[in-house]
Amino acid sequence: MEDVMIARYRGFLAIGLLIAAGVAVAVLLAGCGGSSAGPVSTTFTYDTYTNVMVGWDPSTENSNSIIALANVYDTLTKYNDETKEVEPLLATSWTTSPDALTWTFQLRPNVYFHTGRLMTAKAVKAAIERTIRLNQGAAYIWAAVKSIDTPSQDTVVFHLKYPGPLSIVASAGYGAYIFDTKASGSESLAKWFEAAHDAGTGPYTVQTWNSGQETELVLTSFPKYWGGWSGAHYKRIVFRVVKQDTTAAQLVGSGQVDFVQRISPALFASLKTNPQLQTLSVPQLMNLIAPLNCKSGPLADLTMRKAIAYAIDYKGIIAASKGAASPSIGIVPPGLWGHSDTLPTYSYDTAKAAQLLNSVGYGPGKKAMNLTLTYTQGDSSEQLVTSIMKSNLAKLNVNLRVQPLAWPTQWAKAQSTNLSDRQDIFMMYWWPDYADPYAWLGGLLATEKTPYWNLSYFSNPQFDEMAGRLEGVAATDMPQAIDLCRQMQIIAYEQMPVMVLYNVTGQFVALKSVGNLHVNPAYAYVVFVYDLEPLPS
Amino acid sequence: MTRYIARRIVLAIGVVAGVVILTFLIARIVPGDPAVSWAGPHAPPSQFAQVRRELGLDRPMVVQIIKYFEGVLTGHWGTSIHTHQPVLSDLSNAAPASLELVLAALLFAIAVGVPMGLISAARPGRLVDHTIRVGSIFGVSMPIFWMALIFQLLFFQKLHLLPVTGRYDPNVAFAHPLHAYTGMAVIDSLLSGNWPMLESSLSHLVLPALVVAAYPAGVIARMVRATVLDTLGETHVQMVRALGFSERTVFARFAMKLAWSPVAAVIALVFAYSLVNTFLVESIFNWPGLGSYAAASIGSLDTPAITGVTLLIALVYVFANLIVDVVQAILDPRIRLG
Amino acid sequence: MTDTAILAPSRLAVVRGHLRGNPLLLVGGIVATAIVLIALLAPLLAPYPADAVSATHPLSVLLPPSMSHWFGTDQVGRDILSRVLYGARVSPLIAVFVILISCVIGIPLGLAAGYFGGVIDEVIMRVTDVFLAFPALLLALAFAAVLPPSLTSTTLAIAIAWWPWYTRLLRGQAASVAGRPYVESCRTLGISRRRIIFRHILPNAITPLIVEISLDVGGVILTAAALSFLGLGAQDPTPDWGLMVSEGQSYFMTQWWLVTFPGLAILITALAFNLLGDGLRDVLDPKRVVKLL
Amino acid sequence: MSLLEISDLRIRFGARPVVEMDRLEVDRAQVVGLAGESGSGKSMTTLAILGLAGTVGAHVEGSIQLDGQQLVDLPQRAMRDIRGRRVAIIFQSPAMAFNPVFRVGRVFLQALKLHGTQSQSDAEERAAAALRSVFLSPDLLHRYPSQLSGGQLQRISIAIALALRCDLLIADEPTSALDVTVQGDVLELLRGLRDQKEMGILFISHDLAVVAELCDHVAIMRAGRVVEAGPTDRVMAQPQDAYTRELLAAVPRIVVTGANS
Repeated sequence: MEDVMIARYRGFLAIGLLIAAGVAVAVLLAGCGGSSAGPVSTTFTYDTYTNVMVGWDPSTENSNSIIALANVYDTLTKYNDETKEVEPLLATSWTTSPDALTWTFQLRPNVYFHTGRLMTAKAVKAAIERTIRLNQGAAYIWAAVKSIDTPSQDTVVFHLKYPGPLSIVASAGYGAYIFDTKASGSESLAKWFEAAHDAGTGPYTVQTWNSGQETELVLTSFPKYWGGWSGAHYKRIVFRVVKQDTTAAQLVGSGQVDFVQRISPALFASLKTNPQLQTLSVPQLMNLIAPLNCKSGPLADLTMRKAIAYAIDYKGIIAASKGAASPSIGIVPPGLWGHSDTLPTYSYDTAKAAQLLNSVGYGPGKKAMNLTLTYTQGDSSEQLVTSIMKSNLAKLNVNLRVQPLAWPTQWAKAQSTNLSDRQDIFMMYWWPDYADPYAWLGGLLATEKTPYWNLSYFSNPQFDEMAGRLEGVAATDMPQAIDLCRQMQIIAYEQMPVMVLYNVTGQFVALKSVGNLHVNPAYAYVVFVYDLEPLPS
Repeated sequence: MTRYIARRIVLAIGVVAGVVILTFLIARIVPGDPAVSWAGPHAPPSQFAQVRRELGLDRPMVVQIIKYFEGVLTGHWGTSIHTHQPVLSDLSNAAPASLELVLAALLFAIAVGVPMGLISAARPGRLVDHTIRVGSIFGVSMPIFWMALIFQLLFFQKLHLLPVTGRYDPNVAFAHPLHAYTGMAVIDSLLSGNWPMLESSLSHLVLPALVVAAYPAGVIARMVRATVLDTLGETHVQMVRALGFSERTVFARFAMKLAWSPVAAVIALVFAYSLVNTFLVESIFNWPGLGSYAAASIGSLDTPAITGVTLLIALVYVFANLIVDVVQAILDPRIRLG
Repeated sequence: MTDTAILAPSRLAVVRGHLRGNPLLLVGGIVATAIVLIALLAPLLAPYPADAVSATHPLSVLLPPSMSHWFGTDQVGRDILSRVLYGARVSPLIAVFVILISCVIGIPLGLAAGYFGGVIDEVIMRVTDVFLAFPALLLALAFAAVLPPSLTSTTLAIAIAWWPWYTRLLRGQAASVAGRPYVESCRTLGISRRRIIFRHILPNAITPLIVEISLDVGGVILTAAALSFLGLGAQDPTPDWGLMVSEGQSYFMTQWWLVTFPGLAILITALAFNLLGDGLRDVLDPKRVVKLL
Repeated sequence: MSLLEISDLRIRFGARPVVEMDRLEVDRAQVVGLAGESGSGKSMTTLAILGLAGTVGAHVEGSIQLDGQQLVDLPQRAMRDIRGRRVAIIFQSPAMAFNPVFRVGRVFLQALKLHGTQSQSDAEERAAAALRSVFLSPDLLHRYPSQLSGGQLQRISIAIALALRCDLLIADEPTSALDVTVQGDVLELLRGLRDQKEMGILFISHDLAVVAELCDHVAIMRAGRVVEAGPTDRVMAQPQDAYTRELLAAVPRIVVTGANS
């Protein structure tokens, strides 16, 4: 009977097999095709893991978008992470009054905006004033500015309400871009920017933008760039969005992208041996912190906070992070003024942690304690740290309830007006808007009536007073400012409002053919492509 | 038949209304204040009250539902938090890529599932039948996100055979720009005779399509087997056999018309299921479709985007069901004349 | 044609006949039983039981498979074999709870719709239609996405997508039985509704219900794994297979063992229960068509 | 020589035997009843006669002779000429016996053409004539099965057998799905086929009352075996086998009169 059945279906089988064969041939044909590689490349392909452009407005943009915008816009000054000094960019020099209340910047002559207009003092003033007026994103960096004068075409004078390090502020990665405020003519400038236009003075200008596509953004050289185009430079920048870092590793391994922004430590280690690639480990001005709830719950008790601080296996976390993390001393990361290697610090000491816990009736053999920790859902590094923390604390009869939450939820929970809704331990990354320790000592720890970034809810009048003085002192007397930083960090050590788990090390992979590769930690993940030199591969 | 179809359409409209309400409710389950999500992570608290007013969150639930309906009907599906674009335009940008992937997967699935089902039905209970049945159950038991990873490991890392990221090589796209007629790279490159792009897009399509095909191939093989066995056992098929028609005639002329109907129906429904399965696969292959969009939305708790994708696929599913019902009504005289 | 009678059949022979004609049922049953046994005996079988709970070993992370760690270690140094074995307690348990919740919601609604008919039937079934208008995975995903990720959320989210199947099944059974003359006569004889439902309607529905449940286990396990993979389900350190694949994802190119073994566990479990369900369907309810998961 | 001679017929599914029939004969112009409860192997026997047992996965051994021609193991090609031309069948459920998506005329006319009718118009004429002789309007050919009653469909089945001029008609429970009044009409038609067309009819039924009314000879089947056979009035009046007696007892009242008129 089989013969009958087969005969019955022969026609249909034939059709099915034909389709199958056709598909198979297509697969083979397609599989055989390789990709082509060129000689000296003039295109720099930057691989990122998330959408490049969130917003286009240089006044308000405050996200990962600066990896593109920093190549399109210039700031007045630029922070050099090697010398830890601020260097000229659009401003060639600057002076400050002894009281640090008046700052005078000399502008670079013959600088043109991508719109064709000349950059003048009035244009600079207009740009910064717009940023201040819109008061979004990182606009608060200009909070000290009272007024701006333009005594001549290439001189800008800032008058401040209180002393501040304006030359550093002017180098900020966010909110400090100089742009042509007349770019849109009679149209609304905000709308004009939104349509993927740019009005910067930087080396590159927008060519195409395809939101949501893998090849999201293409920048091309601006011919009238003030730096000129003699010498070897990349003429085009392509931003490619690749969500999986394993895929990114494959792309850079096969030479299809020049630079990978983020990659897992394991992949980074595996690519180190590839002769076609260079790997770069750059300590970032960023650390992974865990603000402890000083206001409510068990951790309102200082003894508990200290016990927790002793309970964590920092070295283990760093070992498991496989090179993406380095130990931290103090709360200010290395690479910034105010950081010190001689500050007191907590280390993994189970006995001490147990003893502290026992002294308040918890810990091994006593009452069990429950703590809640929130971290940002989807962040595998944070997840890894929480796994180890949970395991460390379990040994001390402390049950850590780990809640991964999407950022808006995590943040809203921390700001909840109902104190019992708040977490005991928060986890997030922290980095400055400009190269300055104030972000940690002021932004993170100064008293806030309603919590915004102070998610340990820490409040200490002495500390607040010091934080209020810090910026002024920094602008006038650096050694004294460094000492102030030290004192504040000792208070933070004693009061333990924030656990610093580690300092983040950026692990970047690039093709060997990318010359002069440097990633400036003051500008998170920005590659200043103009400064690179394309080499033959 | 008109009455039957009309009833189907009325029911479908009712279901759609229910679907809209359900997605509205899903959006409201989010713990915490929706205004916080809408305003974005960097918004100062002062903005929340304003956002709440703008979104009508301060009004009664019924008003909100009506507003939501109005938005859905007029094409205002909200603004995505993670892309800052209107959700509907995000969806229409992403849909062609997913459509291309799912259609290719269904093609694979039909090419494999139909012959397998027929062979299986030809020798019920024999070794070949058991083998194919295990194979088809394998297909529906496959965690496809895992299969995607394993395929990448095998075909790219170990065999260096096929590309694993994106829809085509951007370098090829620079050299041979593609005109977007349909937004589906393979079809567009065919239409415009852009052979380098055709090669590039086909080779990028193969692996993700194979992975997405696993489930529908299994379902189709099982369905074909079941339907063919069912149909061939029917009395009316025995009747025509008893009248002396050859097996080929019996099958092609008399049984086919009945057997294809359920198979076609299952293919239409599996289409919507495969769209959902892309959620698990697209982001692994960096395929810029609805699945990647959904996965990114889920990661950032982008409620308008999550509800948008959910609504879109539910609508596709309801629509596919309706089409199947109507087509069957037209083809089947029992309904047509009843 | 319905006359496929047997000469002097014995009950045992029937069972043996089914198994011989259906080796897949046998294989599925054996593997499924083995998985249940593994779940029960995990503490005895796992070489490092603590690794499935809260232990971490930061100094022995990402070790390849060896004699001391057959499946290697993960990103925080835990023994993957131990976690995979303990994983047999997670996904199947989710499946049990999902099906339990679905039955608790779905069966009474289905019985009510089928038995009473009319407006009650119409309302219940239209609501059911709305839920069935989503592919199950989509609805579960949407709910899980907006709930805080946890095992409870996963279970609830999947159950929300699953109960309508049971309502629909029971409604069909109840409606067909409720229309039969003997039930009509029961009613006229004044026998209580409860008795009619429990004595006449439910027993008839048991067989299709068993088939439905056995077919669903595999589907629920896959759905739960998918949610965990997207980070919406169980959380570390729960030894959930989907979560393990998800966590191992960024290592799989260099440390393949992190995703391979938990993924295989999902595949084998889903396969075993689907084979079992398919086989039971063949034996108990051969007219049933293929169901989409 | 009888029209149909079955001897030592063995049908099995795999190793499981379902029919073991030692002897059964049907002559021209004779109605032979094959009775027994459902599941006793009657329908498998009919499929075996048509050479269709394989379609449900059964295996056939032994001898089935039609006019002396051995049908068991006859190649399918030759068997196809037997089916429809020599042997026709009427199924139990008329609603199931016609493909719901085709008009009934389609099967009818195509069958006629398959078995030698040259032109469409010839076929239509023959079909119309056959329909008229079962007291149906030829217009019914253009209807779908769902538009016809069970009795009408059963008569169409008979009309097909008639138009094809078959020698042997297998009627597999042709009346059990019909109303009592319609039953009578169909039985009358079958009698007509026997008496006027001299067809041999194998009448399968579980209903002894109907068998007694129509059949000349009867064979009682149980669990795949023929337990008793003989002229209908003899079997009805003096059943030899215990099972036959049991069956007869289950029939409310048997009107033996006119069984062999």
